Amino acid sequence: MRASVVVFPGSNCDRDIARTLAAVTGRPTAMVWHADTDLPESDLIVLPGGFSYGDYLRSGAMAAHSPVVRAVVERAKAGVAVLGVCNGFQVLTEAGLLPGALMRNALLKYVCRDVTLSVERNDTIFTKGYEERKPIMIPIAHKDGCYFADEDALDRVEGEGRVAFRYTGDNPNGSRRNIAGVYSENLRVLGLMPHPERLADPALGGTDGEMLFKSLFVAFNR
Amino acid sequence: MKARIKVTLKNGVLDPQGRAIVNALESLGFNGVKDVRSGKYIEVTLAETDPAKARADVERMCRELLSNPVMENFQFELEEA
Amino acid sequence: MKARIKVTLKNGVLDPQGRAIVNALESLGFNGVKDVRSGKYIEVTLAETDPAKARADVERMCRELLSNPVMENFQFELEEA
Amino acid sequence: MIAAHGFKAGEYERLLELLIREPTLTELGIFSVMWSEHCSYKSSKVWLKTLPTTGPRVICGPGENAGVIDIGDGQAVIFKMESHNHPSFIEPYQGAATGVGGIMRDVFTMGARPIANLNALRFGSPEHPKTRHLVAGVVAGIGDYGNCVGVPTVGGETNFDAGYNGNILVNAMCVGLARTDKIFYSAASGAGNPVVYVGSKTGRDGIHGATMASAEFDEKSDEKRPTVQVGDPFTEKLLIEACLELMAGDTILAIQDMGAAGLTSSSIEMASKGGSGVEMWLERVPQREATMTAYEIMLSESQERMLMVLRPGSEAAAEAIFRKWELDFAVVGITTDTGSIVIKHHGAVEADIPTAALADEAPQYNRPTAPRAAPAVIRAQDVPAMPLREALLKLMASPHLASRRWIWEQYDHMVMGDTVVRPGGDSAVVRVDGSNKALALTCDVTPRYCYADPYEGGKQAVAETWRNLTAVGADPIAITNCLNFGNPERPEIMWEFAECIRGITDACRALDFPVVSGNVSLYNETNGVAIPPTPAIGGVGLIPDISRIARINALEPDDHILLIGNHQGDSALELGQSLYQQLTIGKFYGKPPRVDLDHEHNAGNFVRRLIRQGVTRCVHDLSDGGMLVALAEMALASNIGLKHIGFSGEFPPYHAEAFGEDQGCYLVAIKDTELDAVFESAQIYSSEYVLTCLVVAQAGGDSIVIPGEVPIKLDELRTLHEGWLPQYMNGKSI
Ligand SMILES: Nc1ncnc2c1ncn2[C@@H]1O[C@H](COP(=O)(O)OP(=O)(O)O)[C@@H](O)[C@H]1O
Ligand SMILES: [Mg+2]
Repeated sequence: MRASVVVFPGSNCDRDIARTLAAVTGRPTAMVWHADTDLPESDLIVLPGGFSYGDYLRSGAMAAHSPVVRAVVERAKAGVAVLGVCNGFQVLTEAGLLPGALMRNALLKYVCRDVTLSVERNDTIFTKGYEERKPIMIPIAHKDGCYFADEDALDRVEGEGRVAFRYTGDNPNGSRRNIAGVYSENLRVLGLMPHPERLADPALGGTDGEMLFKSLFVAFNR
Repeated sequence: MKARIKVTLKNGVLDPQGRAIVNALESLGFNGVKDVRSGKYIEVTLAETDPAKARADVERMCRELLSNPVMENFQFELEEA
Repeated sequence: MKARIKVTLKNGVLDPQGRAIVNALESLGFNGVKDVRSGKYIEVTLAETDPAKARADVERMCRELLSNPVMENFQFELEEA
Repeated sequence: MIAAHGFKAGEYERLLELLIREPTLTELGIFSVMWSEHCSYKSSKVWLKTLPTTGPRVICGPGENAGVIDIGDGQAVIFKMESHNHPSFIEPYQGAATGVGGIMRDVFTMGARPIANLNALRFGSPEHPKTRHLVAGVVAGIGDYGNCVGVPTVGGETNFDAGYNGNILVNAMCVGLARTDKIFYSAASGAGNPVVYVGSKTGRDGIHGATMASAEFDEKSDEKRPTVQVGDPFTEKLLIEACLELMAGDTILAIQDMGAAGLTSSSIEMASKGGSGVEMWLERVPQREATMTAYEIMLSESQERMLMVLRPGSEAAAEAIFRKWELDFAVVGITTDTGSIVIKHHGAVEADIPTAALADEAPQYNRPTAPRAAPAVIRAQDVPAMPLREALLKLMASPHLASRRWIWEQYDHMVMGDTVVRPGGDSAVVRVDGSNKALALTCDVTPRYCYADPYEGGKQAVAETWRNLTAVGADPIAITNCLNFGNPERPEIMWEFAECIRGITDACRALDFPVVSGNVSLYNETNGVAIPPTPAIGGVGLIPDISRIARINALEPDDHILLIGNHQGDSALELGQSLYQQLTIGKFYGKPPRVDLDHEHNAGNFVRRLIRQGVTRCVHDLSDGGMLVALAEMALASNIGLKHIGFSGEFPPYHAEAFGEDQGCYLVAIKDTELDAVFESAQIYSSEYVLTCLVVAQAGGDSIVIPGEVPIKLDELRTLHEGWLPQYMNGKSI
């Protein structure tokens, strides 16, 4: 699997996720600087967590208009897999690749802790390795993670099977319908607030996040 | 010219910040606060001197960057800087 | 009554958000953006119907809660709700 | 005008002698900040010199931007702690945020990538009308800054005490990792090298208060008034990446962050340390406002700026890096061999001062001290007994001991992907990226002990730090400090300071725990009321193998909990300065518990050995609240009850045994199968050293069972312990 991680000024989980990807794939991860518009050939493009361009105005809003994201949108339309984690999810919604928006947490505070998620379907390239319905534990770390879309849009996303993960314990941020992650129509673009790369190493207290990367690895090495 | 832009949450979008302000005002002893809605205020100073062109530009700025149509509305006034 | 409140940074106070917006607007192809200052916009709906009393209340709300006097200014308009 | 610049008696005369003429306004401003307590350490220096600062691992002790410690494999840890007390009281969010930004710059200036932040916070009493607002602002400010920069905030400590009602303390610590062959210093030797300014533009932020009164400015003009310093963590993040990218090459001769007194102190420190001079052209300094004066540019405290001296000819390559990161870059001066700092603005000489006059010739005081009477020992029988169950529930829900989760969950404590032990235990453990090694990090001090007996309190702060590092299995290797005190011109305060230093020194010597960096914050008082003496200690420990560590939350059913330490020493029956004393009598008084440094060392080494041998994975030390509180904390963290607790005293009340704050003690969880072996090795050990080792509890069930009392359900205890801070912050409790 050839994976590329986009680095915006202000990205700060780029190294973490590149490290996890490298551990799973056994090959180095390409790092793509935000000013570059020619992305390397990739099976997977990752928009990492952090505070792209300072996350001023709205989280992800500035990055969504960067040249590299325009290029990512093109690739996504051509069917390339795209994963947005946390700030990456915010960027993908702002760029219109995923529906909805991520608003300030209901309790107005940043929150960093483990949450339990349900894997809503385990037949996508991102989730094939997960057991159906078995809750997984993954950390969140964000201030703007309250998933919002109007009722019609929510019905549509749910109806099309595009909810990827839901919070199963306390809803940590007020997200509508407990949504923690959503897919694009073709199920090849995934955005989620939790950080799977943060629990992908037994030394850090868990490995539930690792399966997401392993699933992708298997999908692209058939 | 100068544009004074207000970005507000659409009706029906929950506004926890507004809610928190209501509570804080109450605990400060302000009774009779019926509702608070929170938003953003942005002043953009433009080199453009033609009002029509400035208006079109600001409209586009609001649409493309300064507001998110999923949850926000915007309105603005223009004036000579 | 309804108060429309603008809270803005005092002159000279660093406004990293405003600066970031300038950069983003430029990269979107808007030339001629000379300056952006970012602030807050808050709408408060009051039960009070007496304009003078409402004005005094809102003034105090701004001073005590809605603005930070160390670095922000505020201004507001009142209207019938 | 001179008074407005804060000179003490005789200082202005000294300035005139050194300069041999009247200073310009800019010069007056420069002298004023360089000779301020903050920059010159004029009241504290004589005492700081007595601290032990050397050791086999010390690469660089105090005097540089931060301390540097060798951790083997060609790697170094660089760390420091600093106060941002006054700004945080004025504007809690920005004050705390810029405190975090400032300490990180001290660390990456030296070539280290910051890998962890900690913060030591002291607020006024919860009842005080300002406290809630200050807590909310400070925590949000620390969180937003560190979270955005992407450095995990992994620990700290938080106290509430009426002694801080008028002066809160915000002490931030940063720990970075560097290669031992890539450490950068601030001494700018040699002439003819370009002086380069990078980072943010200069505005009127935080200019020395004196400007407010200076004649040149119209007080009514909002335009010109100095403003609160605003931090921009996004720029800091870019600055870190850009500096580290430049540091990978070898073009930097000297580098210094612009902290307090910005361009003034950075340029003068670089020149005076390097024995050179510097000439600067202020019109080249990137500016946010059009009309800034030389005075303002030199004294501005705008954030996220650095000054460096480059190898001549390397400017273009360096500039390219900073442009890539969208940061300002400007050659603003040159090093000279004049030994003076010459400031020109549009050609006019605004200042010309020998750097020695500003640095070496700065005033130094050996201020008088006056001791307070020594407090009396408080025996157990002097303190009324309260049922243990009731006391435990109340203590665990009190502002002193209630969970700080509400704080640390607002901090990203996992970013960078190496946080092995998260906040909530004795020390955080952060892996050295790409290795099996880790650092243990903590900060500690017990201000009420320091007030009661500054010598013992100073000792205790160091010992508790050492103990918290030991409790996770680390070798404690070095400390930093942040010494927060009142007005040193009062002999009583100066005595507190001197005694705390004496205590710190003795403890550091006994525990092989050198001081490698630090910071002093004086004049923390309002209307003649000083804060309790608060020498915060930040400690770093080294863990050779992350598979051999201990945690507070690893208790398993049926584990025996051993108390290892000196619980039956002379303090075992005392309750002076304990939280229990305050709970039952309503105040703290008397002599605090004493630290026996030999014993501390021996008990700690024994516990660490058990962890390294893999005999235990669950350890917690005794501190505030004593043994019963420590047991309850371990049970709650592990989510397992204590089916049995035993006391060694012959008859009740066991209140001193349960809640006495004996020093040098640990709770260690041991499996049944290992118990005999542990006792045996304790016996052998105690033939050489004093060591108590006794079983005090056994894990199991979902309740804490205290003999003769109704069992306490863990869930009930958790609700109380976790509940207080969030409820207080919601305005639902005091
Ligand atoms: N301001 C803070 N920031 C981050 N963590 C904190 C803060 N205050 C307390 N903590 C964490 O809460 C836990 C309990 O703190 P404390 O009671 O001081 O521990 P100890 O008694 O072991 O020194 C520790 O893990 C500490 O790191
Ligand atoms: Mg401890």
